[in-house]
Amino acid sequence: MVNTQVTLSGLVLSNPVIPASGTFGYGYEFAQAYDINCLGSFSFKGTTRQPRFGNEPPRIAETASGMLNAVGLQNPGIDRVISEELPKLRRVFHKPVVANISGFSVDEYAECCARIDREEQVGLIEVNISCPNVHCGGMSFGTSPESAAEVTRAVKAVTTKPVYMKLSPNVTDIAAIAKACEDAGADGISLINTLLGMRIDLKKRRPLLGNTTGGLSGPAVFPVALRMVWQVYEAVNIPIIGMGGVASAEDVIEMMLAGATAVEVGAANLVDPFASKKIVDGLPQAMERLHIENLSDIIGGAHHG
Amino acid sequence: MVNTQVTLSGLVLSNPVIPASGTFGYGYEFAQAYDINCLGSFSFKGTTRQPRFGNEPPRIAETASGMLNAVGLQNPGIDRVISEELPKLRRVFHKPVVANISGFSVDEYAECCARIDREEQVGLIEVNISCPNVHCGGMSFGTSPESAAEVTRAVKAVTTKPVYMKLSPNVTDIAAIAKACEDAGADGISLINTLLGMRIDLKKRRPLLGNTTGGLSGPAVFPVALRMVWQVYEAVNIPIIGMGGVASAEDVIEMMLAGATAVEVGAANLVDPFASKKIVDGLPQAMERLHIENLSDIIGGAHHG
Amino acid sequence: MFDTSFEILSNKKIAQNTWEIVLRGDTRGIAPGQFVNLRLEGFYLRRPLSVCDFNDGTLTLIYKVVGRGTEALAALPAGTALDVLTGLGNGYDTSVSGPRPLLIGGGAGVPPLYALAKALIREGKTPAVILGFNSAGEVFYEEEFRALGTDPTVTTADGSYGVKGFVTDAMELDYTYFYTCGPEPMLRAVYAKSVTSGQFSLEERMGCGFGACMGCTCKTKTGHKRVCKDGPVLTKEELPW
Amino acid sequence: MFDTSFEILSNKKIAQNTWEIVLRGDTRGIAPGQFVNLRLEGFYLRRPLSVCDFNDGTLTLIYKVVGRGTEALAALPAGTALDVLTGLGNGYDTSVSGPRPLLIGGGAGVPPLYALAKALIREGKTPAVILGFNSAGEVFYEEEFRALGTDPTVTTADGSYGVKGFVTDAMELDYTYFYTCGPEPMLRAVYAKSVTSGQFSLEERMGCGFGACMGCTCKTKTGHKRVCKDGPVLTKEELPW
Repeated sequence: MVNTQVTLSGLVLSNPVIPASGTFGYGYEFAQAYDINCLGSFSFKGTTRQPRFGNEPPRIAETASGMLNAVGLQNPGIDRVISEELPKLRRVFHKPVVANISGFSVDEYAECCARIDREEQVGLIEVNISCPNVHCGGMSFGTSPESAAEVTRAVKAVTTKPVYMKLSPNVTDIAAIAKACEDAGADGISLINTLLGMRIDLKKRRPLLGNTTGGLSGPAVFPVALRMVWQVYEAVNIPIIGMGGVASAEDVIEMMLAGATAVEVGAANLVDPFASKKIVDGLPQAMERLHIENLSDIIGGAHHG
Repeated sequence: MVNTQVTLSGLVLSNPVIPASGTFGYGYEFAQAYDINCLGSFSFKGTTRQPRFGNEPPRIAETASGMLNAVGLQNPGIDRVISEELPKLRRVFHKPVVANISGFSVDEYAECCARIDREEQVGLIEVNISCPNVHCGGMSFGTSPESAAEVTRAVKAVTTKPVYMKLSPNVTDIAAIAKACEDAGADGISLINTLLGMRIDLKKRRPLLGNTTGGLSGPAVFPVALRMVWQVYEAVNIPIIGMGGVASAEDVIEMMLAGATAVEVGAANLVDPFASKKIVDGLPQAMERLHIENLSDIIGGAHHG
Repeated sequence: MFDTSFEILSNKKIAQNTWEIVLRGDTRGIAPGQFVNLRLEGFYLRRPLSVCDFNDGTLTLIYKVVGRGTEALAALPAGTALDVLTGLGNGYDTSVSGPRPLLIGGGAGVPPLYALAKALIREGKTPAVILGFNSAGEVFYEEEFRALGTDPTVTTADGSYGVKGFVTDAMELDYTYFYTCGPEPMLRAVYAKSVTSGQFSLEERMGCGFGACMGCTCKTKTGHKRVCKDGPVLTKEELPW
Repeated sequence: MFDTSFEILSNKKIAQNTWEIVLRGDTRGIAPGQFVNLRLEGFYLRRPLSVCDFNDGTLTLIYKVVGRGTEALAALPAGTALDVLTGLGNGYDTSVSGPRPLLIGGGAGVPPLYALAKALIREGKTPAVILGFNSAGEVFYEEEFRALGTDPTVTTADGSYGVKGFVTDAMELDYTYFYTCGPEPMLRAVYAKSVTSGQFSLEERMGCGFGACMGCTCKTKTGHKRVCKDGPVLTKEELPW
């Protein structure tokens, strides 16, 4: 019997598989397809203080082994998430959930995190300082160590639950930003958000996405994500949630060998609604094939070989 | 009859297709497969002052819709390139060639560029300040506007031919670096070099590449490359050679609509030795389908629609 | 939502750039106006196609060849297995149609009206049908609609077949309700000219096709709607046109 | 180098994790010790496989199923078309073999020695053959070598078949030259024990397979060599072991 359990800052997960924010809504669509309690946890749709429509269409474009999205943080706002979404979620998901919070100012991050911190269902707060699809805010907080640290400090001052800062890969030195978050009190690091990309409509000779650029995800970005998890693992001593193109149990293991304690699954959920379940189901077999008894033993294993 | 001609800083190319440095050697292997004079030009293997073996194996890994390489600038050194490779090349390629030069110090860049500048076969110098696979130098020059400008100034001071700075995509603000190169006198910008990535060997639980990390190329990176060409086009007024995952005539057109005057084809040459020729051959048909008469008319066309 | 494997029974060109594919598999939970989402080898995103016809064991879809994905689909021979998500989206509500509903389809928007026409006829209603195309070479399914017992009016923009003009030029009919599917300019023209309530089937680039990614959200009078999950069929009253 | 389309005639398991694939197509310019480079749908890089056997219209390759790529290859049915680059690499030089060359293959290194044995026999030479495997279940092509008129010695590391031990344990033979292919530790052991000159077929992860990318360079006594283009066969004198 293999053991898939991992622990994120005291939060025990039965397995490291966490559907990524923005690819799993608030869970209901997937709960209709399968019992989502098989998951380690899941990270709900990025939530802001105000309700947001997001960007103009088209918001989706296809790429080789991946996709671009420019949804732009569409969400019902923190009030309705707390009053409507969380109670609905409670009926289909009985484990602590990862609350993904976005903002456009340090104050907004702090206010939303403080409010979501009080919700019993929330096990961990993932602070998105890396959304590439919103203007003024979002990614800009994640592109300098100073602003990343500022958001971290503000959120940590008003919360009690583990705070994981979700970083952008669109930077020169991801390790420096992760280190700044750690020094500012972050409990963990979550990475990578999407790589900024674009496509052009050849017939219209205009950008394909309504927002011009969008975030690249899918297997195309997996090697970049893996490299950044590797670099951050070398730079910090707090746990890492690794993500970016993960599509199989083997990918989860590769991410963990690079340094991830848990692993988010993103775009894969969109092309196969059963993807996260299949990955959870496939883990024991993959572990046996690779002679892994305790999954938590391999975290960062490729650094010391 | 469509017209595929483009001009790079006065250098007229019969078409915009240029095999990228490091994927075309010094041309002979391909000249055995087809007449490489059908190409607009080609960019030869990155050349340094000293001969280099490069990195320990393995140097290659596969990824979804792409590959990692960590060759590490293996090359025979500038002396032998001038005394042996260029004379051999002259027999199979009768157009001006793009000389790709790398270095580990500002002096080395200047010295090698000055020497290659004097070679009649060279039509354009592509200064690689973005190789991700060498330590001390290489990419580090391409990750700050100041050092990129410093190399540019040093090279421009000792050369007469057009100088294109080849930039790294592993940065927070590619436009700022391109602008710094332009301000320092660069005649053009070449981008993107590879994205830094890695893979782990699950059985050995160690990085798959001898160099730990490597450069990601192939269709996986195309949307990132396209976005950066777009951003640089908005920031500078000098021509751009766009590259990154280009695999078809349509991809060439998409790159040009984003702002590229010419387009390099990289990894595609490695999986299909005839790829660049097929792209050249496919351009007229793709242009007709998209109602393009003069290819040079569409450069940056998606910016003003 | 079901994830099912279908087998291609036939896959043939039926008009200019237009192909009909017939699949064998589990068709439970498929309704008129819904769509299915096909996975194609070598392409990351699935391809959503509206349901044209279905019975106990077969499913018929019609698609335009417009890019590499649909080119690849058109090249698949009979016998190929396809991974298909079925039961996606809200289909047409036939209960509100009244006795003489009008069905208005344009180009690639024609197929879902075929399954709808069958359902309405089964309910004892008498649908009138208008099918709009650009030109004669693109016309398809006129005979199939006729075989159902309807008398379709075909329009072509260039007048090379049927009534010259747009579908709205043929809308001078007495109807109790309408259902329409086609390109957005056509839908807006139908909206403007319609005298009854009706239902519109919308199209948008989709990520997942089952409501998770918010990739296809549109604004309506009753809030933000996901075309894939809350739609693709929306009522005239919801549209902010 | 030729870019050719081959058709799969057969593709079957012949030992533990070991498959033999027979292809029909243009085999011009293929020589013993060379390799071909296969394109597989869904995988970016080609898969290099050494030439096991060939005649005017067919090409036989043997491969170990070790990952997703070779799993996908093993799943391809007869009739599938494959894009193959042929004529890659420098093969074995048979002119220097003398009358009694020794052929030493280990595991996935056995196949190229088969085409070599045929060529040597055609030249009137009498090759001796040692084939090394881990265990009985992995043994393949013993009968095929026997059918050529050779008398292969088979070794298994666990002694479950033939001589217990490594290929070097069976090298106590009188030979004029040697040719070897197999995992590097085996090649180094052969190098150390050999008493004549010989040729080694090397393996390295390749990018292109035709000398362009410098992905598979190795150091030799005569400079840097590309395994794919200057090799895969190198002489004992070149190796810096």
